[in-house]
Amino acid sequence: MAKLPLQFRLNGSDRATFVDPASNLLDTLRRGLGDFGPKYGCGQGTCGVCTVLVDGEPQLACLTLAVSCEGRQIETTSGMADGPNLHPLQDAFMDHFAAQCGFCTPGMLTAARALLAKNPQPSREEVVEAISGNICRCTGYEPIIAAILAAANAPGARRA
Amino acid sequence: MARHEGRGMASVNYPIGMNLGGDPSQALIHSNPDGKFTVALSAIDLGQGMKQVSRQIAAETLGVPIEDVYVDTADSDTGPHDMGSFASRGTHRMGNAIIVAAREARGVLLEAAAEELEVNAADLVTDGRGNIHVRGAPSRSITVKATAQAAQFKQGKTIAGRGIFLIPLSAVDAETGEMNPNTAFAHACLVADVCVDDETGEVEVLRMTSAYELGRVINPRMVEQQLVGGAWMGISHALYETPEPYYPNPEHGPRDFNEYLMPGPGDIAPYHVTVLERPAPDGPFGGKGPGEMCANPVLPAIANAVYNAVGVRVDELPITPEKILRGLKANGGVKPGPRRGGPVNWR
Amino acid sequence: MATMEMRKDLFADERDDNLNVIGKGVQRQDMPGHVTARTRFFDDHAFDGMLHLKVVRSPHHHARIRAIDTSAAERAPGVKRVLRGADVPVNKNTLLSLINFGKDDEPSLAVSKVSYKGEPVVAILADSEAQALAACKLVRIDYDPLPAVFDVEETLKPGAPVVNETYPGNYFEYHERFDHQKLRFGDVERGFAGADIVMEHRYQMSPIEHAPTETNGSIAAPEQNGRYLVHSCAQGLFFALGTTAKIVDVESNQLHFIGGTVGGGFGGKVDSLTEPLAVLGAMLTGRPVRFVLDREEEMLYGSPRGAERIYIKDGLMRDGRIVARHIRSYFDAGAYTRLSSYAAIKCTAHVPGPYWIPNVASDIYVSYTNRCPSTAMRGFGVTAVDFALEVQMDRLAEAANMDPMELRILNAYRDGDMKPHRRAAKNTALVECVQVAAEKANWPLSEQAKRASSLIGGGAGERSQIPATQLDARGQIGRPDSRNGPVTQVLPAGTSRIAPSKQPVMEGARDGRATPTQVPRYEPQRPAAPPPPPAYQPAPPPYQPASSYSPPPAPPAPPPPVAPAQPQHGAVRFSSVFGTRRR
Amino acid sequence: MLDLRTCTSLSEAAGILSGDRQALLIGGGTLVMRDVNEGRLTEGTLVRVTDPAFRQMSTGGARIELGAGVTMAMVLANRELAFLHAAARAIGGPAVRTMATIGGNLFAAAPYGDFTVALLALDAQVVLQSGYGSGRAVPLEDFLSARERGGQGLVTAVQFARPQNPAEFHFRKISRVKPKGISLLSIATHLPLSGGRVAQPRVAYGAMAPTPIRARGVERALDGKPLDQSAIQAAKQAALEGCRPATDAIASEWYRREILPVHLGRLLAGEPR
Repeated sequence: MAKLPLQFRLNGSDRATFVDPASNLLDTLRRGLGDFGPKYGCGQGTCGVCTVLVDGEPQLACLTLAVSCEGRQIETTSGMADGPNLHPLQDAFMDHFAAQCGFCTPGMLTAARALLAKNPQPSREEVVEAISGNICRCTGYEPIIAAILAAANAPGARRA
Repeated sequence: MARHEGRGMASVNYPIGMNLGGDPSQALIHSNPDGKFTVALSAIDLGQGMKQVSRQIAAETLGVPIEDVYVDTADSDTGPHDMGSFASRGTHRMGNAIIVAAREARGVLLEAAAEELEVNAADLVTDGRGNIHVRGAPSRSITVKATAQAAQFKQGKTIAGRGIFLIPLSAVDAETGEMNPNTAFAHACLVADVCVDDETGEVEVLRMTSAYELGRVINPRMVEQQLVGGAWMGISHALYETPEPYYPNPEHGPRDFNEYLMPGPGDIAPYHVTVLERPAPDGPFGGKGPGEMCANPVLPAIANAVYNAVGVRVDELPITPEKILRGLKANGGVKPGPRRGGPVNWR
Repeated sequence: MATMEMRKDLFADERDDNLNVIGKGVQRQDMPGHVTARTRFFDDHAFDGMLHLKVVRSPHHHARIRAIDTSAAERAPGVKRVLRGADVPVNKNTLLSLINFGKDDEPSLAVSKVSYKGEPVVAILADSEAQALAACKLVRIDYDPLPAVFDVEETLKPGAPVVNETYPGNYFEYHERFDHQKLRFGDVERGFAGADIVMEHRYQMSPIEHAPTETNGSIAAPEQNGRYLVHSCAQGLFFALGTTAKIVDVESNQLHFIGGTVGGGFGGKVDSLTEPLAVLGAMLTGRPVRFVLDREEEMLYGSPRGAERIYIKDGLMRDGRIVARHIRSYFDAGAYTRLSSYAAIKCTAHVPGPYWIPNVASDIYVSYTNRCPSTAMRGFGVTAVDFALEVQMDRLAEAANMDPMELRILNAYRDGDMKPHRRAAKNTALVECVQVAAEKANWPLSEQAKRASSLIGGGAGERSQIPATQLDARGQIGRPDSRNGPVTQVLPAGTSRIAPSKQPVMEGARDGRATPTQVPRYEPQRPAAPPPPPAYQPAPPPYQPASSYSPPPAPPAPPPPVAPAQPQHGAVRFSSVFGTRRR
Repeated sequence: MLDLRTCTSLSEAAGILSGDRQALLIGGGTLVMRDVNEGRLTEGTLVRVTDPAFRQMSTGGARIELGAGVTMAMVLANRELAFLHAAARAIGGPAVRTMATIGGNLFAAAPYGDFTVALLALDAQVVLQSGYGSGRAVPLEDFLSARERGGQGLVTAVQFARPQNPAEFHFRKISRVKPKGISLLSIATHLPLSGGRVAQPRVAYGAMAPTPIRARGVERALDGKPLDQSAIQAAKQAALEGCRPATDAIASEWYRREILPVHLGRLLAGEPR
């Protein structure tokens, strides 16, 4: 089966690659383009560790047909910091010790980023809803929720 | 519909390190010419914080700032042998090995500084901020960086250390079970407040209150991570989880995180932990290891709280709503136990 | 909603809190990598020409393999190699063979029979995951289903299907003598006879999956000089290296394992589930090989925390004292041993929980059943028995008409108490934990319970003694009829058969001193200038001593006695603890 | 290996699907890509539709039409569909909702398919297109009962009447895990009141049978009655009519049967779950 050409913007840069027709976005990002930020956790859409933003909306890269991303804007945690300056969510995750093994962290940050972009002052309930598709097996979620609530009050939190 | 509150408790201890010993850990530490230290290990960080625990123990023992220590783990070409991260052995076993290695490196460091300052090494102390000075005379000092440079380029000394920690393997007696199992134990007591729906059998954990004795706390933020995350796992084990929902019938196993039940971020119970520190005589700075035990008291405390709430004993984990509902039907309804105490003393 | 406080006042005289960075909530070394997604896990490595390995698993719980036909799979697009059991150099292993514990009983790829649903039979290596998955469907395996057994007690009965031919009785063999591990301390039967109340209950824990967000996996790649690089998620790097070296039959220095950064483990990454086949694949193809379990495999075949069935029989006095406890427990190992044999020992050492009881016995079995082999998990050997013990304690409190907290304090072990495995307790703190939890939960305690201490009353009188103990020869290997045998011998009070543990070995320090707590001291007088902030300044820690207690002034604690120098330099050798190892 | 066809028109897609038994429509990907990732789907053609009509929403009038490619997130962003927000929010987490489509939900096996339960209680019609012909509307209930047989053509849209009083429409999903868990069961009720009495009620369940089903016994028990204690009691009595719940990893058949009347009663009485 011939591979298909694919171009999109990844974290602000134009990228191009070739994919198998049924390839998912996760494999394309990780093994095609070398962005190891999104993780493989299930391939089923049940864990959220591959969450990325597609045109600003959260999507699960493992269930996203790669070719459906032609011409679109993909953002991952790898591109979240502005040079050496961390995103307020990244700062808040550090301050609140909101990561242990760190495997769910990229997906959590992306889910939180999608929330704050639309809802800069979320309630606790809204934060809980925003991360409800993301599994964390280490922290019991509490420090993650606290970090997102704290980041919402920090300047620059809406920075996409 | 009726919801019934109940309260239960449990107290436990937990052994630290592989049960019979025989589980060595090694550490190698060396300085670069600028007085920055690398700790080479084969320990594993699964999220429990092995790298940072190792870094703090090394920095404390070396007497240098934490930023001047980097833990490099795990590469079998550079990191010496370690049994691994399990059995609550990381902090205890590896921590001790790091202390031994760091003491050796510190010894060379102080000798090199003594040579530069023309004093006796025994009279030198570190200030933990990158300086070495004569005891009681902070002005007669040299930086760790200058010392390391002198050691490397002038004196020809290796500021390095090696360490192993091993509790020798014990045998077990076949007939009595006599053995030398563990040298350190951590302790805990936990109170769970629950609410049980008598029509659906659903349990809501309202709050939990606990006290943990963990020996010396190496890093309180990381202890909090373990205890809070572990309590969540305890609730999960108590009420939700199993890959064989109808054990020992092996059918209907879950295939994903939708079918494998665990509490979501909307199921979190407020939790208060008090930490006690009774140092372990052979632990690194008295440290034990909170990683494994933090789920254990939650399971029976919740089971006992469910019994206190509605009078149903569920002796088979997990305590599913179905098992409670079947128990209520068998009992002919709710049989609440005595009220225990008042509102908790924390917010 | 989660808060933590430190009670620095308790045991303050046993600690020197004048430390520089120990006890400080400084930022984790790995946190900046985690929040920037720069942390590299085993799968975050790119290799050119990497092959993907998938295994064909048994659809049966128990079946004889009559024939395996891989010809169609070998011809499928992208397939570079198909592995069968015969390709594995040492196709039988048990994890703890590295410490001489137990017999090799588990193949990497099943050859003549499968003993659990999901057991790997054939491995496919292909250019892409999709091609490997497609080729798996082309493998034809002819099975002859066998009767299966799933219950930990049924499997021990005569006539049960043999799950694991290495252990034909369906139990792990202890000391080449018994079908279980014994603990005997005092005389439980006399204890029960003298008790006011005797009660026995059955408890059970179903299996539990570790469910780390990162599934098990590894990447193996040919390195220079005939070596193989392995990116591994193992919880024990050298454990995985040693296991792999044995199975693929290479010297350990031909393997270069890199790991140490793992996306959650909880015990589920000690089994070396993927490394041996990944390395074998790399050896046979000369290409990098990636073998990662998918989530369904991880959930169903990634080895769970094993189930346990526990019977506890207690003798209780009306005043709340427990005078005898007997525990009979069955670990569900699944089809192969893995680490269950060790859990039973750990469980035996844990009996009877953190309490002093004058008469204690336990019989801990490891049963083989036709399910996925179980392994270690957070609290291994203890979690289930703690559940059983503490629910039983709740029942005892009710039977004695006593508050559950008071019952715990009354029976709690204290410094100096003799444990059933015949070692004295030290450094205990159960009483204080109960007191503090009760206070914070506003659970009233009697004045007597509030005054209790782990430092007081332990080891008094008989509490420090090894009692006369009844022995038996019940449960001999191959003789289920002997499970109800008589007492064979009474061991006199004070008898000890196992040499006390040697001091820890801490070879390496230049002065040869084994003094772990002798650490550098800091000048008590600190300069006025504040220290420079650490690279990552954490939020102000919320830890304050409880306000209701004013911590006593902290006198500088005297340094602990210096242990004599240990002359051991690598003289320690592993020896067989139990049973034999037949390779 | 799998091939991919991208179709710019619905009729092109419908034509491929009716001409090729190995062709399969991929919508949001939440069902199909999982089968690809796990190796259940290794041969055939994935058909992808980029026709804007597939994602069209007509929500202003009394008759609502939603393209089969409309996502749960699109429903949640539409204020005119507020009465469906509880059902849309019941599907996955935010990332799944960006992807999951109404059309895909019609094919989700129990215990999934909660949005379809809401549509069933709204008496929705499914617009199907076979080959290159024009679409035909069939009742959702008929579509679901024929679902297992397959071959009904391409689902292009769903249609339903807006409830005259959105407050008379309720959806509730019962999960073990909060806020996102799969269904123990779900219930949707549309109970129009006329002169203080329930008139032509529609009640539907999820996870109480292999597909979402209507609760005809409950509908009969409530029809023409004031929504009072005795009607609710009668509804609970009739709650299990037609139910064939499965035992699965979440709950046993016994448990689902036990709690369905409880949760139905609570919903009807306006009590929290």
